[in-house]
Amino acid sequence: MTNLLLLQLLNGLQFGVLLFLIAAGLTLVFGIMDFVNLAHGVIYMIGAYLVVTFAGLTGSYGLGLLLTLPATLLIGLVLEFLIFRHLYDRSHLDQVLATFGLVMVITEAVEIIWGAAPLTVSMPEALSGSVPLIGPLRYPVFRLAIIAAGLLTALGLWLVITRTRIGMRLRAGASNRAMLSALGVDVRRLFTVIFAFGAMLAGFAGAMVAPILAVDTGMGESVLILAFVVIVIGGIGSIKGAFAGALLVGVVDTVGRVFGPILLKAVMDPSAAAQAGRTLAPMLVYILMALILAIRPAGLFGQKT
Amino acid sequence: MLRVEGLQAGFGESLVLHGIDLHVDPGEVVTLLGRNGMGKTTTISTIFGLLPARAGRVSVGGTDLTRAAPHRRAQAGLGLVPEGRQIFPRLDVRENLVATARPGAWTLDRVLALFPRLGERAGHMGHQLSGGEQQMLAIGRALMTNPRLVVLDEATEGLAPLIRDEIWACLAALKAEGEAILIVDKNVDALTRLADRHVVIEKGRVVWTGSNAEMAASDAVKDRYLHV
Amino acid sequence: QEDDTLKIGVLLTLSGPAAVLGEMARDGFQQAADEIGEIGGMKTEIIIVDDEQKPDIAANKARELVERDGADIVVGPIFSNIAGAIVKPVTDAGAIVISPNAGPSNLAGAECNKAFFSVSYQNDQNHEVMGAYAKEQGFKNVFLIAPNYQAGQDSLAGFKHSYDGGLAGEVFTQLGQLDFSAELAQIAAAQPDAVFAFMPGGMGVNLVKQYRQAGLETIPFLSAFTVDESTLPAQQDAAVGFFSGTNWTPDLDNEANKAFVEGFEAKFGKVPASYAAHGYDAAKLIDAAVRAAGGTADKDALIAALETADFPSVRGDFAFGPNHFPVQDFYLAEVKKREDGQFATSVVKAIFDDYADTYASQCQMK
Amino acid sequence: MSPRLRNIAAIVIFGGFALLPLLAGMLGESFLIVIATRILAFAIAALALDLILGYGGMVSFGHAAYLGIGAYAVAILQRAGITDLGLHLLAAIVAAAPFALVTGAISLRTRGVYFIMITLAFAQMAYFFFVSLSAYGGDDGVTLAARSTLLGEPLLENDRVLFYVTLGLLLAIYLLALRITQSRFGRVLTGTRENPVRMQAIGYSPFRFQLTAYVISGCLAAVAGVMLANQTEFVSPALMNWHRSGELIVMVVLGGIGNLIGAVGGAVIALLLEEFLSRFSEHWPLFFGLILIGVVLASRDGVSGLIRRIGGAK
Amino acid sequence: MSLLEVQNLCKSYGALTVTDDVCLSVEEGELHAIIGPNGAGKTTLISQLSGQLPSNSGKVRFNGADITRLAMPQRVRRGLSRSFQITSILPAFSVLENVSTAVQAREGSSFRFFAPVASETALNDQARAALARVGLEGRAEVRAGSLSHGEKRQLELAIALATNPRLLLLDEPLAGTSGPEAERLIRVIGSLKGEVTVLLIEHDMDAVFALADRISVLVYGRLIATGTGEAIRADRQVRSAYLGEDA
Ligand SMILES: Nc1ncnc2c1ncn2[C@@H]1O[C@H](COP(=O)(O)OP(=O)(O)OP(=O)(O)O)[C@@H](O)[C@H]1O
Ligand SMILES: Nc1ncnc2c1ncn2[C@@H]1O[C@H](COP(=O)(O)OP(=O)(O)OP(=O)(O)O)[C@@H](O)[C@H]1O
Ligand SMILES: [Mg+2]
Ligand SMILES: [Mg+2]
Repeated sequence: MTNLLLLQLLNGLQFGVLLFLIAAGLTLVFGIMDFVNLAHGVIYMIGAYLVVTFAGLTGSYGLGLLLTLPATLLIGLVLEFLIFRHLYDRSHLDQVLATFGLVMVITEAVEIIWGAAPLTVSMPEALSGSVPLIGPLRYPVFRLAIIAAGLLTALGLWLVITRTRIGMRLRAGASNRAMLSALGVDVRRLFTVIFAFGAMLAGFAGAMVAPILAVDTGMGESVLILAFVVIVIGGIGSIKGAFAGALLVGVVDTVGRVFGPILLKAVMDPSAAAQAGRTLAPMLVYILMALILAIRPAGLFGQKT
Repeated sequence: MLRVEGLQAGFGESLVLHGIDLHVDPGEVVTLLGRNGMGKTTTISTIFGLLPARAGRVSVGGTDLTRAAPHRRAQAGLGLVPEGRQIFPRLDVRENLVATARPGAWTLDRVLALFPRLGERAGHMGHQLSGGEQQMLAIGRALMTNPRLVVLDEATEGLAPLIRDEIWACLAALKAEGEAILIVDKNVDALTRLADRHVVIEKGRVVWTGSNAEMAASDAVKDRYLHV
Repeated sequence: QEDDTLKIGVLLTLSGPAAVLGEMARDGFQQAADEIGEIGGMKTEIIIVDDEQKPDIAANKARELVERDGADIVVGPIFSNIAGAIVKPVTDAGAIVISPNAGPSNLAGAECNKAFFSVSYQNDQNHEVMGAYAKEQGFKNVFLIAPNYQAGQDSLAGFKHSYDGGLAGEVFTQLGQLDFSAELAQIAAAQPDAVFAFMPGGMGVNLVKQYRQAGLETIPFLSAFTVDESTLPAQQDAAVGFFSGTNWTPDLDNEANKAFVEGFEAKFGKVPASYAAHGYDAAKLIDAAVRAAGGTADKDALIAALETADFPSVRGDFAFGPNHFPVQDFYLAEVKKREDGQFATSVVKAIFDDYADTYASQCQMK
Repeated sequence: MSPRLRNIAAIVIFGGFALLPLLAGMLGESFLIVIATRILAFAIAALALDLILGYGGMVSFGHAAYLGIGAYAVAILQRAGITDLGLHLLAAIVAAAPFALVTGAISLRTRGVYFIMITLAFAQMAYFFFVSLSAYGGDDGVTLAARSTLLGEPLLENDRVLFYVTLGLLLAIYLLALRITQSRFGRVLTGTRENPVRMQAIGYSPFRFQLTAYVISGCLAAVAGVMLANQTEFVSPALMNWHRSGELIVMVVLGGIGNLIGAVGGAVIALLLEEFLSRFSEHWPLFFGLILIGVVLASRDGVSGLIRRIGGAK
Repeated sequence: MSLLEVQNLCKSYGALTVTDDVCLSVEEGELHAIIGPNGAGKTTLISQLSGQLPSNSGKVRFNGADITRLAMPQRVRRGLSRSFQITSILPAFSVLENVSTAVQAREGSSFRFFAPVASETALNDQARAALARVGLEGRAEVRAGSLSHGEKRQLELAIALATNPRLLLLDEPLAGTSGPEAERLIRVIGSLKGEVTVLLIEHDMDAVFALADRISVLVYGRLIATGTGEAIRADRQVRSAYLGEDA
């Protein structure tokens, strides 16, 4: 039982890191540049599709990943140039409308290009086994790699945002673009670069999860809401918050759906507990978010401005 | 240094500036005077490219920048202390100062020496500062871009008398170092001590311009346009 | 409405992640239609519509097909909840529904409808196949897993209907869940004799890949709608050796099936799934029935002709029960890698012979 | 939008709808009425959303929940043998109000994107509740035995009657909402959107006003749910999927926020586009998306903004 | 009994104590000024008095009643209003609507859903009167967000006046106004004497000495002196902390 709990905690951690990987780019663009980008999810999806294609062409997942990064960066640049740059000083709702449209366009385009059937890419040999943990329980190596990638991304982002001048300028530009440019910063270029970088992060996340998840046209959308939940729980604009939020969601979701019914059984009869558990399980994440926001209206690490 | 010719600008349908001409020579201190709502801030916004010019020309050091992006103008040597402070609320005090700094005589240490109060608040977020502290921060931030011409729009608003005196002293020192200054302020007395020339605008037009001496001599000007 | 034209509306999910199922059914139907030419010897007009997998939109599109476009027959849908939304408006308006996949229990039982035919199965049947297989193997503790929605609950009920051994666990996951590591850890801890999963679409791809990555492949994986030709291109090697309960596989040995599978693979470059087989059968069924009814789209005559189901099904034996659901054989199938490198399900053995669903007795056809 | 332009737009839209059955009759396209009824029902929901979104600055990403509550009110009452439309509407409102009151009271502790997400959370809870409601088909939903009755008669079975009843409701709700936004209450609501601290500093407690508006909006959206259930004759949780909530926001923003008639127009345009494009191409979302992007890039205020610009008015 | 009595009021942010054990009383009818260096805690004090910020400890009594726990709107309804140092208006409303919204707040129920408010002449007349008082009558129909900075400052005062307070807390009302406008506002504030009690924060010393009956000096969160203008001007501590020697 404790073994299982430990393992589930590890699973929760891993799922949380996975969510963070996806939410990282979103925090960057939304939390810090103050731009609501619903298309983040589809760029993540493109990353997954591209790695499938590139891995197929090169015969190696690693090479595929290396090609996917610049490709999604490029896609980010193009989208920024064509659409996003015209929307930075618009209301959030305008951004929602435009990026909602973009989601439709990209999803449909992906379906036209790659077809509707889910695709797959096999993971690199070296990372495909599993390591023994405790008792009969084992843990897949690739998931350890995801945890590592997520932690590195978190650390890197946190350093960039809080410790570099680029990070400062970004945060400054989010609240007052005009002032920042009047002080001599080329805000447009800054935003372009960061936006493309955010797209690359999304693409990276997509490429990283492609070996363990189905690559299909629904993958971006299902993850987008979760990613938003994560950054809202953590507090918008805080990398630390996004990280904490992701882990919290990962653990609560994973551990809660396994141990929740067990706990419920302690307080009600088994069939009612099973029913209640089934009803509550999908709500868990939302209940968590509602609770946190009810108590801390600006998320865990958010600041009220 | 800065030359503005026939500048027109406005918001939406309404034209606020109807052709402003002014210039600031290197090392010169020029004031922009006028009552509330006459277009001083609008003039400054247009000089910085934050508002598009509908007609006229803005040039810095001989280069025409009328159509240039704001950051190009700042890089050409303009530094802004905007009306209403506009510090970056989500950056702390130190970050506010260094985020846009450019190398030169003004360093973080020098600004903190000028405003010790900021040093005491160095780790605080911009939005946590008191009104006056924000004002100091806005001035310090502009200085740290090491401009050749500082433009101050009501930079002493909300400052305690002691600090205000320090600012005047500091501006005098800047002037002595050969820095050019364009300034909007309501303390006409202090301005007359500092400035070389004055430009008075009314309803978006320059209605009077003259040297400090001419201004001092002409009570009529003060009376008519400034009610001092 | 001109009487010499047969209008067939095809209402399937053609967008979103589940589009692959709709496309399969559409392609199968289209293939048969192309082979036949004039269906039932009548001038044929086929109108293909996307239901977006949204019941209310589907209801509108269905009415549009019948009331505006004058469809005599609507072939569709894929999903049961959409069947719930469209059957009443379509049949009220005087047209016939032929489902290439959805077979909800209410339409098989209490709410059976003269103008509704299922050419596929009743939803529970594939699960019952696996239950029966588990029982036959003498499994003592099976771990059940399905998404938490109506079809998921029905599937586990279906499995338990024919399985009477113990359960190592029964888990309902979230609809659209991505990561199954928590459930896989439970399975690893429980060490069951076998796992039974109902995990359609992308969820199934995730489960199967992660199942193998977690090193659980030594535990037999029984399933329905989880490993089939719509998901295998994504699951590939991960699914090889996994079992599935089904009424059809591409290698079913009969003439009609051979012709269908070869034709399909040649035309679309992929292995057909059962949705395609049902779509194909639907067209053949309509063709035979219209001919039998004497080349008219007259509703009553057509229903009578449909009931006889006198057409060469890719499943060999095929007949309708009194509730207009098929009576057919069911098989245990296993995923294999074919010699040409494609992945497909393959019959291991028959489990049920001429099997009718359990709801038929509740049907009082009016 | 200037009052004059708004009135013109309202007359064009409502007049157009009123004449639609005539036109449909002439074209022999009686099916148009069915589509139009659906559009009208969504327009009611969009209007309800605009009341709090455009005027109160409260972006609810959970309004589909109220559609669902309204629709399920019909399904549940019908099964209990109550078929009257009036009672269905009443039940929808009575059910929506406490849900809005409780979730609104909690949600209003937050602002901005946090508000968006917490309303989504509550809507998702409602969604999953109905998904697990096996008695009403769970995820599969239920088919209605018949449409609601009016004055004890099955008048709504006639598509035209249903259409005109829905149109009447929309018009009534539009006029009601218009009055609300121009009233004392509306002014406080709008003021709070602009600057809540300032409103408190002149003596208002914004919370009560925002919550009242939120409840009103929820109830109106539930009315839309009742009409939608009648139009489709089918009720399922899919109606309250977060996608729907998003589509409602899209309708409002597309039409232009904060002028009510924009929301109605947005619903009309979005649904017509979908209807038209999907007939013209299987890849219609591609074109739909491009049009949305185009509108945003061309105008700051959705289609209202475009019209204003073309009309040259202020 | 004083109109406002402040007892041992404290506010701190973490380790930073911003107002420290402040005791102060304001008499009915007087114009009481608070001066002090930047960051002394003046705005914070006003926010505590108006109920915008909760206090860590201490008491506020207004008109005999303890209002320490009341929220801002309730205090306003009892007659305690404030203006903001950093302009706070309703930018999308017209200037007139800004002020008449404030009139509406004290005029009774705002839960009226049907009657169009724009045509309530009683509200508009009172609003126009307040605008006329600060000299903005000519700008009544302009969108408040498009006023110049100085004009917004005038509007800020008009809104506060329109709530018809017994005690008005003014946070740097003159900041940003110049020349004739400033003179006018000084006159307006002076004319309030006898009508409304005023607690004024201002860095414009000419105005403070011209207007105030009594002056309190706040330095680093502590009140170091209270007295008449002359006494304060003479106070050595005040001169070195705030005024400078040549004041
Ligand atoms: N954003 C805006 N939109 C529309 N009109 C504006 C806007 N900002 C300023 N104005 C108008 O432009 C005119 C000039 O304003 P400006 O801010 O330049 O005046 P100013 O001289 O700086 O006054 P002050 O001393 O009060 O700061 C004013 O009439 C004002 O109403
Ligand atoms: N939210 C906060 N968090 C931390 N410190 C704060 C916060 N708000 C204010 N402070 C600090 O409290 C001190 C007092 O601020 P306050 O605004 O009351 O000063 P003030 O006396 O009004 O100054 P000024 O004359 O410059 O307006 C300042 O040093 C400020 O940095
Ligand atoms: Mg100005
Ligand atoms: Mg202050």
